[in-house]
Amino acid sequence: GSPAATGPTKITVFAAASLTEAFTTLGERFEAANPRIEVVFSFAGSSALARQINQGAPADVFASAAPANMEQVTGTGAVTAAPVTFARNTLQIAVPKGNPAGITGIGDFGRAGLKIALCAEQVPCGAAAAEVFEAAGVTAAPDTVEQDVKAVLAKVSLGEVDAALVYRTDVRSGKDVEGLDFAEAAQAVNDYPIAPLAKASDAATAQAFVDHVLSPEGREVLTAAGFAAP
Amino acid sequence: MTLQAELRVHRDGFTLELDLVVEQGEVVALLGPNGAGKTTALRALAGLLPGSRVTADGSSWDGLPTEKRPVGVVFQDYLLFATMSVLDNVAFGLRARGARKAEADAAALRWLTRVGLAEFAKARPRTLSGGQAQRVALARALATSPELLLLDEPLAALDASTRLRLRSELGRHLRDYPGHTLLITHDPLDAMVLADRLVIVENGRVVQQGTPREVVRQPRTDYVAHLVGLNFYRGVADGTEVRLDGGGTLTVAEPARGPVHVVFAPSAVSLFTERPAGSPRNTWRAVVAGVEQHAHTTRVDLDGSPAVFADVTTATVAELRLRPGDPLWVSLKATEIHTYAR
Amino acid sequence: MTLQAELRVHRDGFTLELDLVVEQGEVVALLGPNGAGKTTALRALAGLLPGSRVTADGSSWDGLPTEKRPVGVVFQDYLLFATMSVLDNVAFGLRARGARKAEADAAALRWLTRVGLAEFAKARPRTLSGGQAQRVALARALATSPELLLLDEPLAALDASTRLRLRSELGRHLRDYPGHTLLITHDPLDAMVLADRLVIVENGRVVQQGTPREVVRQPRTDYVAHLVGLNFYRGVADGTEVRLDGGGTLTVAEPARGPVHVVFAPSAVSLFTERPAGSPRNTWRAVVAGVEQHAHTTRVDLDGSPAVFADVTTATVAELRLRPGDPLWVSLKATEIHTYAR
Amino acid sequence: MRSRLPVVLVLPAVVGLAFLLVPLVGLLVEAPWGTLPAQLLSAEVGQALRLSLVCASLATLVCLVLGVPLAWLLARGDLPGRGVLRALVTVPLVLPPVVGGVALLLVLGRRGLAGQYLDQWFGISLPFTTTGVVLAEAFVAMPFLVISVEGALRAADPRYEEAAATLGASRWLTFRRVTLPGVMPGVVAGTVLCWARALGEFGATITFAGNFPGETTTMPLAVYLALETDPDAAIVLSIVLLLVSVGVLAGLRDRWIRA
Amino acid sequence: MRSRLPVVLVLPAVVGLAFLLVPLVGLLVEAPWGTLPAQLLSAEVGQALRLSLVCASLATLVCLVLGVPLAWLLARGDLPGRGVLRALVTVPLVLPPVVGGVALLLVLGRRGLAGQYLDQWFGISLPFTTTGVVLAEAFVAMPFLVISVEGALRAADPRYEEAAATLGASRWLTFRRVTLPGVMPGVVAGTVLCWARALGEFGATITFAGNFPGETTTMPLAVYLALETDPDAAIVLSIVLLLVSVGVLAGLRDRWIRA
Ligand SMILES: Nc1ncnc2c1ncn2[C@@H]1O[C@H](COP(=O)(O)OP(=O)(O)OP(=O)(O)O)[C@@H](O)[C@H]1O
Ligand SMILES: Nc1ncnc2c1ncn2[C@@H]1O[C@H](COP(=O)(O)OP(=O)(O)OP(=O)(O)O)[C@@H](O)[C@H]1O
Ligand SMILES: [Mg+2]
Ligand SMILES: [Mg+2]
Repeated sequence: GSPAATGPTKITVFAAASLTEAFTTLGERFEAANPRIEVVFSFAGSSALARQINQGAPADVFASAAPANMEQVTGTGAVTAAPVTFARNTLQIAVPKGNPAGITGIGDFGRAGLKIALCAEQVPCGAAAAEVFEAAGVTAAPDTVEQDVKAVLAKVSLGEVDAALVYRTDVRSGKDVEGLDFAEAAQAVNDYPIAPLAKASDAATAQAFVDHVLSPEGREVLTAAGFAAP
Repeated sequence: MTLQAELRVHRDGFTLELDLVVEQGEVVALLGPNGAGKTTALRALAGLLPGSRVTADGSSWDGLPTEKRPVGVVFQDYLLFATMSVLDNVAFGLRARGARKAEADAAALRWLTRVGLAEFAKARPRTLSGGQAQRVALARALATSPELLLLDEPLAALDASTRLRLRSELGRHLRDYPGHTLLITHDPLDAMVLADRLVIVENGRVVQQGTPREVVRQPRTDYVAHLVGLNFYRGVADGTEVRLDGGGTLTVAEPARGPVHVVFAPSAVSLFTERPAGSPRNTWRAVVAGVEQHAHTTRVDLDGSPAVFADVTTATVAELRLRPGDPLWVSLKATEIHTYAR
Repeated sequence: MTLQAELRVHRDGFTLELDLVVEQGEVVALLGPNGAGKTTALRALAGLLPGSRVTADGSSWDGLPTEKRPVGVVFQDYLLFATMSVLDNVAFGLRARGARKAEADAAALRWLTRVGLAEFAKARPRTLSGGQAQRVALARALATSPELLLLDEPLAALDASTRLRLRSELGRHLRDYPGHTLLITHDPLDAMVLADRLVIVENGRVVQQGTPREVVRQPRTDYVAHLVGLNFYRGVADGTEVRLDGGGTLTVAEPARGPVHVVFAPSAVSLFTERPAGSPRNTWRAVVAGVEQHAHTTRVDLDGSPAVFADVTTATVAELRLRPGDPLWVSLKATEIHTYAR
Repeated sequence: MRSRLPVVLVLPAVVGLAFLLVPLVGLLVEAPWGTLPAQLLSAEVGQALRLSLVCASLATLVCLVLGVPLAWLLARGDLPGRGVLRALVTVPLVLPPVVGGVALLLVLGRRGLAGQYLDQWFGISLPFTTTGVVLAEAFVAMPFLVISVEGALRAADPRYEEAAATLGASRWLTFRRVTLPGVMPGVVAGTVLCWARALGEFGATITFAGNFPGETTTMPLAVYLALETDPDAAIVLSIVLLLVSVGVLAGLRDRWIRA
Repeated sequence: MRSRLPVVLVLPAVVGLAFLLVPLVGLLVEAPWGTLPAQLLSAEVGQALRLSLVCASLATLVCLVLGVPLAWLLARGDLPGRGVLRALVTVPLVLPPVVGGVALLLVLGRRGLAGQYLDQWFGISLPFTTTGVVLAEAFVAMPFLVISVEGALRAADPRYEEAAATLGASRWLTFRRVTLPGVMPGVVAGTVLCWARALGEFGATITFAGNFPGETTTMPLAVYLALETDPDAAIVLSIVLLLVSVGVLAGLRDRWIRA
């Protein structure tokens, strides 16, 4: 049967794929603290999750990687409480291990002859990158504008590109990737909103999980995964 | 119960217009040159080609799809199912008509035994020789005891002695068989032995029909004359003289008048190196065009006016030392010549 | 140039062990019952089955794959290429051997004309009748003028008159043909007319070979006797008396001693309703087992000691009113019987 | 006793084989083999693998039951507009799988055209269940089966079906005993394509069935998640999937073919 | 003059057809048709569509040239370990396309096993180019062609090839003039599958070739990006892709089949 049908002690959390690691840990801790509650996650792209919720997916909590996707859900009145931002993510320059092209800052993204990967502007990290470039006054010359961060990151770790702009949390999980901070990153901060959903089978438990994420313990786990506090 | 068929098939370059009547229990042999439309007629009867009308005892088959028609077919190229064993091939028709497996298998095995292939029951059709495959096809068609048996050259691939045996076996079977049988064959002997009536088709149309004896005695086309092995001419008779259309004149015993067919057996022809004296009324010069050694006689093909085939004994050949190009005298008794109106 | 072959094929339940020699220009006919291994032998010669050895004029073909062997094959089921036109089928071998398209097409058209199918040049093989397809297969094999022609029942599907015409056409072609020809057939006439030598195979092994005349006169197995249409027995001779293995005794003209074969023609047998008086030395009682009407004679199958086939004229049949079960007297002149050592 | 294989055929064949296999070798070389045993023994991987195999096999079964008759209808039925129907059948091939998943949601989702009635009347909800995975995989994979089998049917000689009809066999019996056995190699090929495609299916599955471990998380979804956290693990997971599928196919196909 | 179609076959066939087509109807119903003309006329969509068609067709060509000989080798060549080879050929089917893209990068990328030499010696770099798109699509789509064609070859009667050999035809000539024409329906089926799969290919393309408008942005990539911000536009784009592919297939297949 569907997760919702198995009983009131089970809640289903729809969470952005980038939260996989942090939320898995959080879920375990929440279950440890509440032995009669079972947390079930469905990780996928935020836009896919928003669409599924709008199609009646049995979700109790939605944690999105971008406010826009949360708005798609709140827009249809599927949310009980107002969404709360529980984490933030900032961009970092990702370079292959050892930084073979000698990237030093955001200015290098305009350099001819370098292979550059960015996210497409349609996805949050691409939108953020655009803001950063505008703030820095750099005209970036990407060779590819990818549909998600992981695709960008794969190209960095394989050395296909010399530099890319991705989220800090992604750099941490990447293999053979180094991250370079840059000042303009602060200009484009990505908010992660969370909200319990109206159709939740057990509104109290859903709210309890949201509270757990927002608790100091939750913040600690998120920080460990590279997220900034809101 | 009479089966009546009006077979009509139109293809570019070929039209079949064939009306057939087959009485209950009758075996009709369909003969004709290659491409005459025999197989096409068979397919039309089986309902595999549209546009023909068949009625059996007053009830029409026209609306019936092939599988509802009570037919059994031996196809010219057998069409055995490669993915089934020989036994399953033969049992297939019975199973399709509702027999239980054990029954169908037992009946199929009986049929395989009748065609001498019981030991191949488990074999795949691909591993059979040509003649073995044809016998399986025959067993498969006969096993369902259909109302209309359609046999397309069912003995063509058989060796001489199996053919002899199977022909008489088939003859016995067909004699007691209540259904209708249409037999396509190129072998006059098969037709003669098995059929009650011969229907000869050329170019999609019937050119002659009748009992085997009638057809043998009075062929009406070159094809039929060849088939029954007679010298055959068209001519115009005036008393005992017949002027042949192709040149030459023959004297016959029975007077006739007007356009006639003329036939005589090759064995009635005698050959001489010198002009023979004596009784034969017909004597003319000819040149050897070819010599063929048959089992017990030799066939000599002669150019002349008229051209003629002669069957002579091997002794005669040795004596005359026949070679293509040799000039000879041909002689033929008037009483050996048979004429009949065109 | 002599072609020598040691054909060896082993399958479960069937073994072929056939040694063949075909002289340059010679036509060898391979005859035998269904499943004797004729097609298998042909496939082995063509290199389609492994394990056999073929040498032509001292040079071995063993390492040669099929396409390097100078062979031309008419397959028992034709195997025309369905996706090519008839002309392209015939031209294929020439093209494969390097001829230019225009040349190959012209030669192919010549061959199609020879087999009487020029008008079908553009047709697809699927739209041909059985006999037409077989003629295309023949044209396709002959067109490449191979060193070794392998013909697997090349005339089986032809109508009587096309067969006659094509047989003599083929005979003319083969007479002047410098290569070797192996002809598989079930028709004794084809073998007689076309072949210089007959090789008879039963069960994968040669049982008899010789010129057509030798084989016709001295068959050595039931199959061969059937093939040439003779009554055939085994017996032990003691002077002019031969005691037959199957029962009965015959008196012959030429004295012999020891185990012999005995043959005589069905036409040498006379039938009487009463015991005949007079010269024939052999007279015995028999019962009619079957009657078959042939074109110009009637064949009577008689049970007795010995059992015998008789060919009688239609007049005799009418007079004797033969029916299965009727008792008769059989008589046979001693001079008509031929014996030879086993 | 055929001649040596011709270079014109063998050369491109070998290049083709290399093109397909060398990247896999690349994966194998780069894979962190040390973590393989741990991955193989982990409960989640086992679960995902089992789920993948079960769902792909069920989806293949659905495709066989529905797709083989459909192929037959397209190849043999005398339908008007067959050409367009045939082209329409290929559509799920071209549809980006995620959009396919969206389409399934639009129809079978709880608020979908048909799904709302399934929910209201029977209380059946297909999305986000294992059944949903099977449906999503079947939707994406069925065209592969249909088109291969249809191709095989077209190449088959219809005269054997005619022969079966003269023996009194209905179309269904003919299909079952004559047609289908005759095109078995084509059906096997189609089934292999279908199963492999279902096994690798990701986009439609995650969209229509979500990503619930133990219930809808098949191997490709697990790979996707692993890519988020540990790219090496993703490669190892892919290799596990490959090995299992190669094993299954190498084992099964030869048995099928021989039978 | 065959009987009525049997229910046992027609019923599942119709269910199958509905299963494949109803979701598309769902898409069509939900699509914001008003925006279709604007989308159709937009330069980017035109560009992506053209690129998709060109790349998919080129990839199909590559697959035909390499894949048909490979299928022949697998079906007819007397190779040791054919069973395993055959199973290996199916592997790119099972591989999640993103991982397939990674595998291609590992081999043909700038630092890849082979790619580094291409780069150093010839200055050729495949990723982020249109050629890269073609390669990625060919890698993913080729197994479909190979397996369908192999299935067709196995079902074909080898005696016609023997007949060709007796006429002196080399294996190559036999293949070209006898074998291949005989399995044409199977090749057409395989080509359709291959082309459709290439046209819909997303994961391997974006991973190996990236996404740059006019150069590597094919329709599926455009659809994915649209899904992020404007799902309606994504549906419209998909429909455009569908219509074009249905048009091409309905037009081409009937011509091929007839020929
Ligand atoms: N499928 C077809 N399409 C077009 N023409 C065909 C088709 N089948 C047969 N024909 C033509 O129809 C004519 C009659 O063919 P049919 O097979 O009936 O001859 P047949 O009398 O059986 O000859 P045979 O004794 O050689 O078997 C031939 O000219 C043949 O070429
Ligand atoms: N592919 C095969 N596999 C196994 N056995 C076979 C195969 N082909 C033929 N045989 C068997 O080998 C024997 C000889 O077959 P072959 O085809 O050579 O006979 P044939 O002399 O040509 O007979 P026919 O006159 O009927 O054509 C038969 O018993 C047959 O069943
Ligand atoms: Mg015919
Ligand atoms: Mg044979």
